[in-house]
Parts: sequence; structure tokens; C-alpha cells
Amino acid sequence: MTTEDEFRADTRAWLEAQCPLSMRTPMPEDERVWGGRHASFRHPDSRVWFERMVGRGWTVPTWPREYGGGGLSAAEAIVLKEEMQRLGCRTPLFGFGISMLGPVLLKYGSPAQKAEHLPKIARGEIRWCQGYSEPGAGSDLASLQTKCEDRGDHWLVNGQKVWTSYAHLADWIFCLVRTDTGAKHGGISFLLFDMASAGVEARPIKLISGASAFCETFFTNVRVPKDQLVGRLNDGWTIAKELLQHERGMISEIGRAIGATVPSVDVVAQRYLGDVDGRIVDPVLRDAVARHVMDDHAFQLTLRRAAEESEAGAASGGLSSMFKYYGTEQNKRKFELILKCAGHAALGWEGAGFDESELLACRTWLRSKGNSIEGGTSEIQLNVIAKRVLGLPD
Amino acid sequence: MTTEDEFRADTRAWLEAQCPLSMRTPMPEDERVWGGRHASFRHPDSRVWFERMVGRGWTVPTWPREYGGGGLSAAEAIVLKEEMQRLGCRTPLFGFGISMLGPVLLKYGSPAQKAEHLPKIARGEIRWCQGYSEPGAGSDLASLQTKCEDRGDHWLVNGQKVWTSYAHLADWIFCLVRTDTGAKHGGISFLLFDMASAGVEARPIKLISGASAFCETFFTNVRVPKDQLVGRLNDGWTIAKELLQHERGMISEIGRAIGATVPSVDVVAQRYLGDVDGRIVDPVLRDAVARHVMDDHAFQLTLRRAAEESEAGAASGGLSSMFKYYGTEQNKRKFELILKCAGHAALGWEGAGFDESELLACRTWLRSKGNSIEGGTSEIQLNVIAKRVLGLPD
Amino acid sequence: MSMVLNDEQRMLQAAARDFFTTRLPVGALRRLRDTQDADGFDRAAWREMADLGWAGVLVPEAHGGSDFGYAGLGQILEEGGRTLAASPLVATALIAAPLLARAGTAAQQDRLLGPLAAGERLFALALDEGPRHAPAQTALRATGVDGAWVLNGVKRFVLDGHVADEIIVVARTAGSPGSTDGLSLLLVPANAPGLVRTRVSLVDSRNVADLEFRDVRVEPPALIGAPHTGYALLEPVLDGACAGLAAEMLGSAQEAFDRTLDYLKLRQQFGVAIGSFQALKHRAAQMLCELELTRSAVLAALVALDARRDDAALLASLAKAKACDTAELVSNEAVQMHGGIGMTDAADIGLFLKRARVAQQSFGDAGFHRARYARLKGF
Amino acid sequence: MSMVLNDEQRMLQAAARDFFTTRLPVGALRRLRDTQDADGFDRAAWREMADLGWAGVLVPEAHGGSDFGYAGLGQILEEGGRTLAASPLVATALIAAPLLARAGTAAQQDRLLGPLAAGERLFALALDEGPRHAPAQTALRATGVDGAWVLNGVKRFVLDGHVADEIIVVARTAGSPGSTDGLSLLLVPANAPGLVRTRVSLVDSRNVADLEFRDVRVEPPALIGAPHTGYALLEPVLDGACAGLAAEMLGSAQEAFDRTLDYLKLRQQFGVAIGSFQALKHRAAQMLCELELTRSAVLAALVALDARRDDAALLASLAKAKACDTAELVSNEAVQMHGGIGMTDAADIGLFLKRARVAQQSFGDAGFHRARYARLKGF
Repeated sequence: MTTEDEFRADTRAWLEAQCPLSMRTPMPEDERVWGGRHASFRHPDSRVWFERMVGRGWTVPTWPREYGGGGLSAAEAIVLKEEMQRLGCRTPLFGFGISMLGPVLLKYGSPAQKAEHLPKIARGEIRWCQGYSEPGAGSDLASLQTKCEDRGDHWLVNGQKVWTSYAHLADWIFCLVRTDTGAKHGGISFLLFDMASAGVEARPIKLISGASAFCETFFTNVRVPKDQLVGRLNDGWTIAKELLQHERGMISEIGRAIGATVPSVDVVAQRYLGDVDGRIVDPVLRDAVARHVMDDHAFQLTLRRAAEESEAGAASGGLSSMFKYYGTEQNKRKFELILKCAGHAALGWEGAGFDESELLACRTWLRSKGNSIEGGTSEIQLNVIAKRVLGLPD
Repeated sequence: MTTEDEFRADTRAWLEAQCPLSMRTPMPEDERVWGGRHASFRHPDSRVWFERMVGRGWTVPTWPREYGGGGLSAAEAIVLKEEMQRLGCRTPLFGFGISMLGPVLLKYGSPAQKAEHLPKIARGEIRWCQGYSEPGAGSDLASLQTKCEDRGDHWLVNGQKVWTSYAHLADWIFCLVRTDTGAKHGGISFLLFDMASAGVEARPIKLISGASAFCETFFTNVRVPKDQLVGRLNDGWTIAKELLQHERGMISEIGRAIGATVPSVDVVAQRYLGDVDGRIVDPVLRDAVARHVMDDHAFQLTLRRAAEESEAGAASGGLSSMFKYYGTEQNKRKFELILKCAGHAALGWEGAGFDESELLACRTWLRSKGNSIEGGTSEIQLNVIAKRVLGLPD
Repeated sequence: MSMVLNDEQRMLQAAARDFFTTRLPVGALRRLRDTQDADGFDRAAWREMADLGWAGVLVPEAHGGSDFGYAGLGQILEEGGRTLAASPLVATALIAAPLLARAGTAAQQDRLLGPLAAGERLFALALDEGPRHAPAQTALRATGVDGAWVLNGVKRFVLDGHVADEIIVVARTAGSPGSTDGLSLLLVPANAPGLVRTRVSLVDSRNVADLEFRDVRVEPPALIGAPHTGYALLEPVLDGACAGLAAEMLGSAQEAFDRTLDYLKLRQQFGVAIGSFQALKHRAAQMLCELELTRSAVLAALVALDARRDDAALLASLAKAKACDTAELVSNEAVQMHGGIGMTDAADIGLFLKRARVAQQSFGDAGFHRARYARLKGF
Repeated sequence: MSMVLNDEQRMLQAAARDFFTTRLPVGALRRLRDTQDADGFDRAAWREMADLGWAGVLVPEAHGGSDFGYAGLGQILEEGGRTLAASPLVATALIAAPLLARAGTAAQQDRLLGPLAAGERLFALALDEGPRHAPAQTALRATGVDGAWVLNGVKRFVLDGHVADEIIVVARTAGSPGSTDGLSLLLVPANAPGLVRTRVSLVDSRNVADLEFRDVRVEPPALIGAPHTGYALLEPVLDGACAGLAAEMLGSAQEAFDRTLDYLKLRQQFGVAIGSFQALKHRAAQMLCELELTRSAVLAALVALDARRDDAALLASLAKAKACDTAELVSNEAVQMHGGIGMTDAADIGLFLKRARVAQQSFGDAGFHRARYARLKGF
């Protein structure tokens, strides 16, 4: 038996013994565990499962053991993932700390920063949020203006962030701030601070689709200890760019996940338009539905091809922008088509006259409009494709 | 009886007496009279009609009598036009001399230039062509490079024009040339010369749709007398702009005229797709046909509204670009739809297996692709709309 | 045909713009929504509109109306569309008024047109029974019992259904669903026993209700026109509804476009106004073309309706279809071009998106009207 | 399923690219056209292609074929598409070969597959009878007379119809037009008495002919498969034709796109490369997306055909539909972005436009395949 086989056997045995059966079922969104100072465990078993995984460092399997990680090799981490998928184990802990800040700290953090923050992320003790966009800095993120002044023994932060997801629930924030007004990209730094600091206020944003996890976050004379700046002063853009790439792929996935919560277009069409011998009665909409389903099909095949090419080492670069662009635009088209098929039935806001799937279709239609804005607008993605993939000049 | 009524009565009487009955029928394109040194009159009566109209100066009714015109007021010219339309009289003489060069000479020409050229245009003795575009100067016309050097007693012209319509049939050319390489727009002059000059060569261009009236025209050390420059040296761009505006409207009209020579889309659809109870059998294409016909309908209503607003003095500016853009794009869509309905039947190039209307549909489909390029591309029109109508910044 | 507004229409337009921007701006709809107003419109504002003669635009002067015609009402609706104004204009002034004025009995006209024009009486047309516009599918049945009509069935998404005083019900008195033959129009008082009205909350925060008829009994004078011929009476009124609604949609789309244009000039990214980016410019120019085409179609339809021309039906379908497609295009682009701010409830632009989709579905979407246009054109 | 090419396929692709760019570049088609070549393809080049094993890609090795499968043939067709190469690849190698290899009698296979793979014998499939693809509408009738089949009717736009040595005729032997039941496949020698072949000149300068059958008599061994069941034999072969043609169309569209991209970088106006204008950039990026989706669909279809998977038909329709739409988009944009030069016959780009439309119509356009996809998917 190879070491990997051995690891797989051990892992499987441990998971089978330790993962409660209830934690091997599909997870409703509201049972996700986010950790943090006010951690909640809506499903009682989720705390058990969370604590057992924390104990092995498997909330962050590849992080070093000294920081609360599992110390696994990349290959072992894949085995763990496969075994968890095989059993249907739930992800024990979610958060921007795990997916975004952690990797950055491992790469750019000082030894003290790593020692301070990584174990708390791994153990789900601190929940993080991301402070990037500002009212005046959206597509042009590098024009951000949140001011961070050196006041000798501390930094003084003033300004406003927007679209800070879950800021009202987060304990700490990692944040892009302006430390030099003389340079654009070269005047940005990457700062960490406690959301409980005096002068921090987070207000949830109501979207056209209703309540959201997004916040406006205001900083008024927030005092931040000097050692909470990550990487070099004025070199935050390097970190920001790495994280943006990551975010782009995530949003494209989220778009698809959201889309998946309502029935597929052909099912909606059959429900509202009726069918004869299995064919949607309205031939014009049937053609539109076919076009949409076929584009979805071709898009899924393209995702698979890209993955296979990537494994075979033949991946063409810049494809993440293509996937973000096409996936989000396609998701918007999906809901417009659902509206066309379902008529007034997909235009209900709340209350009587609609079933749950109809109300969800309406809200999700509205929410889908944001997919082509967040994480880099469609226009930005097209710019990126034109430049990086097609080599067209600026 | 007012003077206008009197003029109308006289005009009507003259036309009824002088216009041959055969000249009151719709004119096939090949019976148009273009005049010039090698004038041809395919229909014998067309020469009679042409000569009678020349005699009255009514080939160019508003030009002064001294230049061979009719000396009519604008109001009288409208009466003449109305009376000719009433009787269905053919236009006796066509040409870029009448429609383009004449007005320019009247405004910018020297007395000698007017005396020399205008009567010959009015009498159809000289046929003109227009030398504007160059291989390197299309959308960016002002980057033209055809060199015109002052050699003391003459200009020396070297360079190449392209898209010179009917250059191979024309006697003279009016031409934009570069007289100053130090300034872009301010280094262009407007020059006239004889196409029979040594060093001039015009080669007809074959288009994707077949033979065309367009030429490539080459100038190699062409000597041009000094007095053949119109307006001020290096001030030709002023004249060019005036003419371009004119050309834009004309091409939009030409596009529609070309489109009118093949049956309308719904007729084509019914022929090739069949109909049941009068309905096109393929419901998806029927929807596409309806969309197209409706857009045409709305576009025609818009043209009418613009005309009425213009008469009422309430016209919004910049609409010519909108009409050029929409009309030509719509014409392209029309032929793509015809191809979809007629299948292989609209893809015949020549010979057996197709009727005349099918072969014409194919050629016209190909020719329609040029509509959104000639006279300012669709992209240029959209730029103009964005700037002049919408006020969007550069 | 005239494609320019006459003086009377221009004055109406100016008065309407003034009224809606000051009295019923977008904020008024927002307030109705946020306070969960039971009526869903401002009764005081409606009285003022009636005083201006707008409730009775399509009511003959003899019955107390102002008789400005469809072209006049179109100007008012367009300006109301610019501020997303909620009011009984569509259900009462645009639909019920011409239906009663053309097809009502003398007694019905005497009793109802005066109060209608005065803004004192509200109406609703109960037509569709499913989520998509389909008059021929009417299944609600009115049966003759002891010389009276007894109604049984449901009507859905009835505009102003829960605030109307009188419901004009399209009922099947002969034939079966799928045919426009055999329909009759019946006037049912809102308080008729057996009529249950449930307000329905749509995304545009306007006023619609589902109606259930359980043995609702009305006497013979409730019949509008002859029995079984209701669709012939209704169709020209629906054409008017389409043209009028298209005018409202045009106003909304034009306003959303104008606001977006302002934003493109204002919003700076990468050191320049985003309206200087060519891709956005071209899309804006393309939207302008669609708006202009829609404007022409709407105006032509309104004028044709007033002249009762043969092509009025064709033009009404043209206007509604173009308005639907343009509203969809412009409302989507407006949100996208506003970026993140366009996604927030605090910004108004999303309200235009929401209203657009409901209006698109009312009285037939673009596909419905393309099919109708093709049929009318003989292909 | 593998969505990356294997070594054999990559080698085929490289060999094909080399062959077509050097031996049959776009200029070769232009020459055939301008010299009004009677064959419409280069017989010498075809022999070379056969020597490379390309005529017999779908012929089993036992019959002298190279048996690279659809995925292999797809690479060759795609590269041929890049240079608009005219050859018997589609009619003979893509269509006739698998039809005979799967459904032919042993005698037919012994007689025909060897010469086919050797490039010595050319075939044509005579299927459609009108300008649009519609197998069910087959009306050409084959009647049993004295134990033989007698054919009467017409076939239109038959690819390679006038150069083929053998025509595979789809004939109605039972039922009536509108049904795919009752069709039979018959092998008719090109020189059969009563068969009149007229070459037809299409805009893409390729090879098609109209065929007229007047009492054309063939003996029973001409029948492929059982009588009346021809469509079941034909359908998987048509799927292959669609996937293969889609591969060719993808190659053409990709080449037209690549050439346009080069032009956008080269052509200067207003002092900059026109490829720096954002509106053109965005349109180019959108085309790239469509090309990538098409590429995935084509590859998936070819792989599924080789594996004889259940979803091969679905994927073939997906591939053809996407290829049609992408070909139309890219060919139109290519001409527009080339500006005036794109309108000239001297530039090659117009040839891509012309070929695209004919290929779109062959074996069903995008609408045809969307309807088929929906039916296969059960909606």
C-alpha cells in the first residue's frame, strides 16, 4: 500500500467515524457555519462536526499545523476532498478568512501576523470581511480614496467602502487603503483591523431584489495599530490583484449556483405555456428556450474542456474572464426568458397569488442583474479578453 | 392667378407638350442618361427629352441662367418637381456634376471656374467623378495622402484614390489632395482635373457581389493647371465636409432603393416556407419576419415624422446619421432573413436552377454588406449620434 | 396623417409633465410602496387629475368629458410613465371610458360616464385568467338563470381590481375557451355578493387583484352591448389600451435612458466620464434609435385610433410590440450602465426595470403582438 | 468523455494544416472558380489526400480505410475549412463512407469501400428536393417493377452530384411526403439511363448539382439495408455529416476571425490601430466566446459519434446549430470590420462569408437543429 492509499484509508475511516450522518446531507444555505465571535450553529450537529474538523486542522487542510492547519500536501488535500465528496460531508466552515485572507497572509504576512490571525481563522474564531470597492471606485478600483494616515504610533483611517459582504456580521476587515495620494496603483496598502474599533459603522444595503449581505461601511477616525499593515507600504495593489482573480471565478460560480435554485427554463416553459406531445406549445418561445438550453450546454462543455486542457497543460490564458462574462450574461438571459414564459406569474413580489418558486424566480431575476456588475463588470471582462486573449492594443 | 399658379400652369403645359410619353414611365437603371463625352442614350426618346430640358436649363433648374441653369426660385423649383412627379417625367440627366460638384462651385468656385464648368455640367457635356477615399483613408478620410505639389506653373499630382464611382466612365474628377503634409485637416485642397490627363488610370473594382461602378484610380505625375484648385489652398476640408453630409443621405436612399428591387420579406417567406390559411407555416421564421416588417414600418413612420418635424421647424439634429445607420443595418438584416427563408434558393450565383429574382436576391444580399461601410461606416454613424445627439464626451 | 403634436396636445404634454414631476414624482410611488398603502395610488392626486380633465379624456363632452382623444391621453400617459406614476388612468380613463362611451347602453352612459369623468368612480376590466394575456381563453362563465346572469370563475391580475367600484367582466356566455366568439361584457358592482377580491403584490408595486366569482348574480341591465359579441366591442378598446400603455412605457423608457445618459456623463472611472467609452456610446446610440422608432409607432397608433382608421389595430400592435422590446432593452442597459448603484433599492433606476416587465406582460407581450401584426397583415 | 485531442488527432491536425495551407490554400478555390473548372475540385490534390488516408478515415482498416474516426476526420475538415478547400471529403469520406460501412451489404462494401478509401470512386448523397433541408419531405419515388426499382423525381443541391460515380438516392418506397417512414436508400450509378445531372452554381463556388430521375431503373442489389427503413440508417450518418460540417464551419469561422483580428491590429485610422477602439474590441471578445462554445460543441459531438453514445444526435444538432450561428455572426463581422476592402472580390474575406451561408443551409440550419434538439430533449 502506498502512502497515499494509506492516507486515503485513514481519512475515510476517520470521516466515517466522525462525520455525523446529518452532516452528510445537502446543506441549506442558512445552515452554513461562518464562525466568528457570534458564531451560530443552526443545526446542532454542525457544531460537533465543526469542532472535530477544527481539531484535525481540516477546516484549512493545507495550512501548516503551527497555524491550526492540517499540514497536508496538495495531493493529500485532494484525497481529503474526494473522500468528503464521496461521503457527501458538508464543508465545516465558510468565510473570507479561509478563502481569501489566509492565502494572502501565508504569502505576504509577517511571522507575527501569521501567528496572530491564521489560527483564529482556522478555528473559526474570527469572521472576516473584505473592504475593496468604494462609491467612487468600482470598475476603476485603484482609484480608491479611503485615507490611511501615519500618525506615528497608529494609522488613522477615514473613508467609505461599499459592497462589503457581511460587514455587519464580520469581526475583522481586510481592507485596501490609500497611503499615498501621489501615486495611483503605487499608493495603496493592505490593512487589517477590528470591526469593533471606534468609528466603524456597517449598514446593510437593500438591493432591488430585497435584503442583501452587502453593506456600506464607514470609517471615521479609526485608529489602527501600526503592525496591522500587510506586506510593504504602498504595495497593496499586488495583493489586491491576486485576490480579484480569485473573486472573479467565485462570482461566476455563485451565479450558476443561484441559477440552479430555480427550475430550468424548459420546465418553466412547459408549466406555463403547456405542451402537446411533450412539445412546448408556443413554437417561438420553444425556439428561444432551445437556444438558451443549447448555449448552456455548449458553455458547460466549454468549462469541462478548459478543465481538461488545464490538466493536460494546454490551457489558454484569460479564460476566467470569458467564463465570468458569458456565465453571468447567460444567467441574466435565463431569467428574462423565464419571465417571458411565465408572464405575470414570475412578477410577484410577495404574498398571495404566487407559489414559492414563482416568488423566488422574480427575486432571482432581479438579483441576476448584479452578476454582470459584481466581480468586474461585463465591460471590464470584455476589455480583459480583448487585451489578454486577443492581444488587441489599448 | 398668382405668379406661382401661372408658373405652374405654364410648366405643366410645357411638360405635357414636350415630355415624350415614353419618358413618363418608370426608368430602368440602364436607361439613365449620364451625359459626358461618350454620352449614350439607350432609349432614343431619352435624347429628345434630355435636349429639350437642357434647352430650358431644367437639368439644373435653380442654377443661374448664365451657367446654363433654369434660374428658378426655390419655390418654382418645387413646383417644377411636383409637376414632373405628377406626370411621372423621368429625370433627364444624372451625375455627380449636378448633385455634388455644381453646388460646391456655385459657392466656392472662381468666376472663371463657374463659367468654364457649370454650363458643361448643365448641358451634360462633361461627366464628373469624385476622388475622396484612399486605401489608407477610409473612415479617417482626412488622413488622405494623394500628393499635390506646386511646380510653379502647374500642380503635380501623385497618389491613389479608391471607391471612385464611375471613374472609368467619367471625363473629369473633383478630388481631395494633400497640399500640406504638416497639417492634417488643414493640408487638404480641392482640385479639378481631366481624367484624360497623362498619368491617370482608372480600374473598375470587382466586388463580392460582382462587377461594380467603383474604381481604383491611380495618378502618376499628373500635371494640373494652377487655376483648377477650387476655394483656398489647404481649405478643401470645408468643402469635403459639406459634400459628405450630402453623400450620407444619398446612400441611405440608395440602400432602400436597392432593397426595393426584390420582393418583401413576407412574400419571400410565403413562397419558400408555404402558408396555411395565409399564415407562414414556420412559426419561428414568421415571428422573425414580423419583427423585421414591423421594424421597417416603425422606421418608415420615423422618416415621415422627421420630415414633418422638419417642416414644422422642430427637427432634432443629427438624425441623418441615425437614418443612415438604422436603414443600412435593417437592409442587411432583410437579406439575411431572406436567405433564412429561401435556403439554397437564395444562394445561387448564376445560371441554371434559379429564377432571376433568386439570383438578384443573392447578389443584393452581398451588395447590402457594403451599405454599412460606404458613406461612413455604421461605427462612424454611432460615434456621430453619441456625440452630436446624445452629447456624450469624446 | 400628422406625426407632429398639435397645440392642444403640446399644452397637455406640458401640463402633464409639470403635474407629474411636481405632484407624483418617482418618490411618490416609492412612498406608496414603503407605506404599504392600501389603495396603491394617491386619491387626492387623482381628484386633481380629474379636475384637469384627465379622467375624462376619452369621454364625450356631452357626458362631462374633455374629449382630448387618444393622442391627448397618450401625452399624459407618457409623462406619467416618466415618473412611474400610479393612478387609475389606465383602467378607468384609458379602458373603461371608451368601452362605455362606445358600447354602453344609454342608461349605463348616463349613470356612469359623468362620475367617471369627475374621477368619482373607478373601474376595472376583468379579462385575463392566467399569467399571460389570452382573451380567447376566457373560461369564466355567465349563465342565464331566471332572466339574470350568474357568474362563476376567476380573473387574475386585474388592474385596479381591488379599488374599482365597478368591474367590467369579460364572461363566456357561449362557445368554449379558445375562441373569441361567445364572450359577453357584464358590469358587476365591486360589492356584489359572491365576489372575492384579493390584492396581489407585483414587483412594480402597482395595483392588481385576483377576483373570484362564486355565483355572482347581476340583472340584465348589466350587459354591455349584445350578448356573445363582447370581443368585437372589446378589441378596439384593447387596441387603445395597447397604444396608451405603449405611450406610458415609452415615457418610462425615455426617462430611464435620459437618467442613464446623465449618469454616463457624470460617473468618472479611470479618470474620464464612462460615457466616453466607445462601447457604451454605441449601445447608447442604438438605444436612441429604438426609442425614436418606438415614439413614431406610438404616435401613429394614437392618431389612427382617434381617426378610427382601418390600420389602427395594426399600429396598436406595432406600438405595443416596439414598446415592449425597447422597454426591455433600455431597462436592462440602464441598470447595467449604472453599475453597482443601479442594483440598490435606494436608486430609482431599478423601479423602471420593475415597471417595464409588468407593463410588457399587460395586454400582450411583444411576441403576442408580432403574431397579431402578422395575422392582420395577411402572413 | 475526453475534450482534449489525443496524440493521433493532434498529428492529423498538424498534417492537415500543413497540407491545406500549402497544397489547397484559399487561392486554390479562387482558381477553380475563375477558371470555371468543370470538376470544381482538384483531382490531383484529392489523390494526395487519399494517399494520406483521408478518403477512408471512416472506412474500417479491413476495407482499406485508415479508421481514424469522426474526431480524426473533424480535424481534417476543420483545417480544410480554414482554407475553404473544395474536395470530395464531405460527400465521399464523411457521408458515403460511414453509410456504406454501417448499412451496406457485404457485396456493396466489397465492391465500393476499397475504391472509396483509395480516392478512386466518388459518391454523392441525393437527399433534399427543395431549397431547405427536409428529409421527411422526400417525394422522389422508387417503385418496384418486375423485381427492379424504378426511380422518378428530382433531387436538388446534391453535393458533388455532377462528379460522383455513384449516387446514394433517398427514395420514397412507401408512405407519403411529410413522414420519415417509408424511405429507402438506393445506389444509382451516375451513368444510369434516365438520370440527368445539371451542375448548379452556388455563391460559394463549390460543387452541387440538380438531378432529375426519369424512369431510372436499378436492380435489387442497389438497395442499401432493408426497404422502407432508410431513414433509420441515414439519421446517424446525417448526424456525422452535421458534426463534420460543423467542424469545417468552425475552421472557416476561426480563420475569418483570425484574419479579422490581424486586420484590426494592422489597419490604422485616426492615428491608431482600429483594434484599439473599444466597440470593436468588445465585439471581437464576444465572437471569441461564441467560437469557443462552438469548438466545445463540435468536439463533443465528434467524440460522441465515435463512441456511438446515446447523446450523439443531440450533440450533433448542438454542434451544427452553434456552428451556423457563429458562422453567420463572424462572417458578417469579418466583412464589416474589414471595411471597404472586405467588399472587394480581391480580398479573401468575402469568400468566407459566401461559404458560410451555403454551409449553414446544408443539412439543416440553426432553426432546424434547435427544433430537433428540443424534440430530443423532450420539450
